[in-house]
Amino acid sequence: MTRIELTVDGAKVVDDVEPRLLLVQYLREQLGKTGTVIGCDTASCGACTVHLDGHSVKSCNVLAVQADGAEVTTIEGIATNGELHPLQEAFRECHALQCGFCTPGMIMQSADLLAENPHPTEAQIREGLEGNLCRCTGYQNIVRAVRYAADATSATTDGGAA
Amino acid sequence: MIPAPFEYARPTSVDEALGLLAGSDDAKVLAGGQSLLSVLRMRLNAPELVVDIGRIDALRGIREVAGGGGAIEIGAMTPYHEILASDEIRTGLRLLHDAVAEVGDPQVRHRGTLGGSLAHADPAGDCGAVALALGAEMVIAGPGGERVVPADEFFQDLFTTAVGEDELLVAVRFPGYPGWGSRYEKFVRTAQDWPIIAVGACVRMADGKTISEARIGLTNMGPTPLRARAVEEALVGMTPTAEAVGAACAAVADGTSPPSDLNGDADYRRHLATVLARRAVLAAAGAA
Amino acid sequence: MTTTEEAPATAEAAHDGEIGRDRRRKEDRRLITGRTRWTDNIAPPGTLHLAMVRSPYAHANISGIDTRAAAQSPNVVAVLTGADLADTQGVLANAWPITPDQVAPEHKPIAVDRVAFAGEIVAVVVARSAATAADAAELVDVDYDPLPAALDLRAAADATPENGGAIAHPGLGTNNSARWIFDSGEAGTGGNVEDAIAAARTDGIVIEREYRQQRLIPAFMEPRSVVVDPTGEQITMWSATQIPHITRFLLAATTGVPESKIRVIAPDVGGGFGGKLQTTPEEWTAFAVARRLGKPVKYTETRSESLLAAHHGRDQWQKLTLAARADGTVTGLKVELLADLGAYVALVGGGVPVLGAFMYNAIYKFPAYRFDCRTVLTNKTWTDAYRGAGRPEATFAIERLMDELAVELGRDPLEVRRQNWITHDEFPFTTVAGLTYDSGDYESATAQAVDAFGYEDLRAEQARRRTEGDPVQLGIGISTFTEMCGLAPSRVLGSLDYGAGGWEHAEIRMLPTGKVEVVTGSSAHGQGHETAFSQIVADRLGVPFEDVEVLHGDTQVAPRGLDTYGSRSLTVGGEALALAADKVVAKAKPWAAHLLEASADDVEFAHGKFTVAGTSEAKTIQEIALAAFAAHDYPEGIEPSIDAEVTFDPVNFSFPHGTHLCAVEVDTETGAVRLRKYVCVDDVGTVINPLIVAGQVHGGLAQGIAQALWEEAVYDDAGTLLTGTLADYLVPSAADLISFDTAIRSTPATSNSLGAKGVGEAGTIASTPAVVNAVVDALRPYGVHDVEMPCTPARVWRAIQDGSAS
Amino acid sequence: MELTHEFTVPADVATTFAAFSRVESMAECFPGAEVTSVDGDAFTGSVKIKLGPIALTFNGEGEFTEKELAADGSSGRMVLSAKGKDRRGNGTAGAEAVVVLAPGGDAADGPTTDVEVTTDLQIGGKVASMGRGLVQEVSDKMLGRFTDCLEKKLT
Repeated sequence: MTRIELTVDGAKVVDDVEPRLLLVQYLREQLGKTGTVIGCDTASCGACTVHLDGHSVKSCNVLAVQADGAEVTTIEGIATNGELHPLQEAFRECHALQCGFCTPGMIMQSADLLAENPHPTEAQIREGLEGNLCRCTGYQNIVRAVRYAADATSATTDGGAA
Repeated sequence: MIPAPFEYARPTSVDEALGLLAGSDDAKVLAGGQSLLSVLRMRLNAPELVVDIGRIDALRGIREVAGGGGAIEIGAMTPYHEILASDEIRTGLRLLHDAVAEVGDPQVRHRGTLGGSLAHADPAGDCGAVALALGAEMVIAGPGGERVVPADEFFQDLFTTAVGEDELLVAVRFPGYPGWGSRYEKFVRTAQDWPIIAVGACVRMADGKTISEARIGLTNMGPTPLRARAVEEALVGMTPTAEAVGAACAAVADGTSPPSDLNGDADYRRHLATVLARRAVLAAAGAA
Repeated sequence: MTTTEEAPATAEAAHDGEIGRDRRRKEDRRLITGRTRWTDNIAPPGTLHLAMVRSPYAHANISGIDTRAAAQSPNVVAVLTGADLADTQGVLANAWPITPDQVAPEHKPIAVDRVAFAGEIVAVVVARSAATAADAAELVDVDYDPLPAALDLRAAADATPENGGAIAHPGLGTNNSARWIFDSGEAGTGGNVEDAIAAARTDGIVIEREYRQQRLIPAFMEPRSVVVDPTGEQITMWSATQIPHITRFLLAATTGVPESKIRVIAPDVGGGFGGKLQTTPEEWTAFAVARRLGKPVKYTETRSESLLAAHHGRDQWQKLTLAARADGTVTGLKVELLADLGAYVALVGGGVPVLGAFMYNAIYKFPAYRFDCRTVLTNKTWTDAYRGAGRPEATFAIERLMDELAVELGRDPLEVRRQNWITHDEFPFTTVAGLTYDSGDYESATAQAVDAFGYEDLRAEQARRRTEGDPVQLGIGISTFTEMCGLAPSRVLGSLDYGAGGWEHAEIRMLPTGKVEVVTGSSAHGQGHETAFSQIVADRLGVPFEDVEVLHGDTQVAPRGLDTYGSRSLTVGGEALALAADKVVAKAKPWAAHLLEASADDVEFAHGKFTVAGTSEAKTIQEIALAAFAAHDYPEGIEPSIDAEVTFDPVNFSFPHGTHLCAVEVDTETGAVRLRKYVCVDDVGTVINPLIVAGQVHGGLAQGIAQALWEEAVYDDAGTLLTGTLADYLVPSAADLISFDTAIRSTPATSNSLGAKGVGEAGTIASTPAVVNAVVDALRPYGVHDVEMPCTPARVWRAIQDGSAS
Repeated sequence: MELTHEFTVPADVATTFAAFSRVESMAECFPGAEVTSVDGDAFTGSVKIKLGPIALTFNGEGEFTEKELAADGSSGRMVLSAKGKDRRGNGTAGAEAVVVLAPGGDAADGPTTDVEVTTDLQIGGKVASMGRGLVQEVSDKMLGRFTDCLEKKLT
């Protein structure tokens, strides 16, 4: 067992974990953060995407011990003060999900994408989501949702609301 | 699926890491983990000890080599996304930048590292051919201190490099290529898939008209990354027309032994190499 | 910024009607915030975890299983083999024996003496955590004596013990499971196809082709998971399934536990596409282990296990003969089909080709047709429904053939289709396969698609590229389609020996607060039932959309149902709900008349209100619900409730159709295929929620295009699945696809009062042939007339080399 | 999969045959192989395959099912069958190696023998299900090292 201390969705947590435990398993099984899901075993599908120190990672491809000291944000931690994250809002508005299993990872990766490039083109959105698989939507409305969120965010920023 | 149990150590210095490696006969070095963890999860390996070198600060960073004539040293544990964000690399080592941009997907590029990828030595990895083409030097630390191995001697076989079991790749040095043009041509079936093959080309033009020097690396055309030296030589002095470059590149697959798999057989790969090499060289020459 | 709650609609807004409205989905609130209930999130206290030991061999006798080391490892509770569970593990049923003499091996959830495919379960480890179960599973030592494996479909079909071919189940003596024939001459629905072919050979055109429908893997995003809790009076199973009701029935039927003692819950289910239309060895094993140990157990498969052992789809060889007159009028089609069942006859696996049998004539009115199919057992993963099930294969065949006919005639492929299709004034039209298409308008849909596509401009660009010898060639692919949706008429299913009916059940409970609880037997896994069904009920009852709560996916909450597959939810389940709503209104009417002191004949219902003609007197349906709850004052002779239940069984299938146009760019130097443009116009009848319909089309297109270009389950010559991870089984990402131009038209179906036709499979069915037609079209100048699916760059390049050489 | 390796050793067929037809000599040439017991032409043992990220240990058994040397030393043939399984249950391996010896051209310092080793290898289970057909590459690599070693035995 190895002692780890990290911040998950804003809360400090301390645990003893087996070194082999994957970050996603730690989130789900020990912290009950079941919003983050496991879709594959080869880091292909991106369903488990979370933010680790501000960058998107596939949490099935990171050991919990590697996240020691880090700040982790999951789909359960991106809404603020009861208000949805603009991407959560956009995914619903644009019908960017059907079964919803890929959605947490898709939203977390989209958030990373917009953080690096607030005004992406369609091609940039598609490339930015190349590591996330969805079997339901054909991606069309996901791409639309990311643009919608980008537009909504820039409208807010341009309006000086922030 | 969870990996089989292992002991875990997280050294904070290269010496500490080397000590751990020396003390175990079944240790595996964990760099960014983007290839290793899948293998451990599938239980195709179950080492006794995993040495996580992710917290050795000395292994991270991009710096100019003092007195190196524009040479750049990249710490082995520098993640891809930091390489991509570096202006120095984008302007000075464009080929590396472009190849790194093609690795995996954004999440993988946040965790994956240059050194981890080179030490893993997957023939389909994007960085090997580029390191070879750019004449990189690998800095390897071991019980006897550091040694420097040129890329030509680094890749020894499938998944096998000059890094011994008790050694660590600590940095990669790239000579500067001011004024060269480059292009990394990667051919995939789906965006995040491994390349069927890829060709990295780097070209220097004399007076903007003829090729004065060329360096070409091949990805997944054999058990190791390869350099297409005969084509490089044939290109020298050539005016880069499609016909001339195409004729020179027709021999690019000579002497290679590409794999056959579900994505295509060896003959198809040999053919693809000629097409991609032509395109890469023409683009590199145009951009020079 | 708004919250997740939909702003309550005003009464007026509700009156605008809910049908055809772009409602945001109710389901999304939980799915976008991670407050979901996937089966793998569920763990009753004390849950034990299962790991499956699976065969690495495609075919082998089991000569011994040593479980001692595994049983002794820490935190392991039990290690059980098929023999250990012999009397309690039950069997997996085939619910659709397509012929009375169908040959089918018995399918035990855990193999006992012999394994018949790589991935078959041979033992189960029960431990206190999933990790320790996985550790111990590695210690189970199984001795196998490998047997010859039947792997190649065509070879397996011809194998006999006498000719030394490998037999998938040696005890059966043959790999041929069933032969099923439809002949229009014999059925009286058309002429004799051999006559048509003979006539065409002397004075017309005969096109003969063989097409392979490669093996696909549904690859739903949520790996399958099952939790069984045997504590308490009932045994509760949570499972990532499309079919909780059918599962409960079959568990009871095969294990002897009374149905009333079994509760099956499908919580949030992460996609299915037919892949979760199965009763699985894993479910049966978990059920047996939980009963044996008296403890809750859980099994969640890894992705590699899912790709290996969850049922696969397609895998057919089609031998086709099309006869036409010299003027291009099609006179007959003969289909000889081999369908690979894999190692066992899955739940409805044997029937998949039969579902296609009625669709080979598609939208065309040719007069003679014969379909002759053999289903074949092999030592590979069993196959069953995958999005479209039978109908994509049929559509692919006829739409590829129509292109080939056009080439033979030297005419535009659109023209040849126009010449042969059923025109809108010919509906209802009884086809050569014996189905009666109730409605449709192929001309208008096609005209709209052609217009949106810019067909002429793209043809001009294609001609230019050809003339210039551009290394990147343009190809244009066309596919029309129709399908039979809404499985469905129970009598028809019975005539096909299907093991269940096709009805669906619905219940509406009018709560005293004025809210409405809706219960449906159709259990969703991503389709948006909660939203679409709320719209239907809100529309019929005139209540706010937000006030409708849809309950489903739990046999205790929704005891009657036949689940979700075959684009049946809306046309059957939705219609049941609409009729239940009508019944609520009918039951409420005497209450309204009574409370309004009017004659029932003078009471009218609209927009949620009962009014008396010519007065301002009114009672809302919510007021009547409260009155019925109180039951203080109501007419004699009726029950104090306006709740209603309906079991609906349609009289016919529904027949959505559409025209799809695809342009691809093919790099002739590398073989790379790039999607350039995709336009489709689908007629799905009445649209309840356009947003959901568009989403279904997009997703269907992606899956159909993926069959054309990327996906294939590949086995090596020993029966090992080589595409065993998502790094090798290539599911496309956003970066591989383009934005599609989709449009919807509506000629209402006549088989249900909603006019709905179904949309779940449309995109998948039409897109595969559209893309392959486009690829082949691009390469015609190189002498290419076919490229096997998936059209990988290597195959495309090889086709160019071979074509140019010939 | 069938993998073929050819080489020439500087010894006559009979000498080569004698050198190759012992279990021990075969085993010590196979990378990572360890023979735990020998009973005539049959043996049990393990093979540890370690290549880059992958490390698997196969336990198994094998035997020479054929050993024929022409009386005049003009040809030799032996068939070695082996099967094993990964100790973690992740893979199975079955191999039949046919070694054919034929006189080669005489070199300056004496006779040579041309050796052809054709191995029919079946790898099953999880190992074979992942990774771009890398199993074939890895197998070819291991057998290459094996035949290189055999070649050197007589050099």
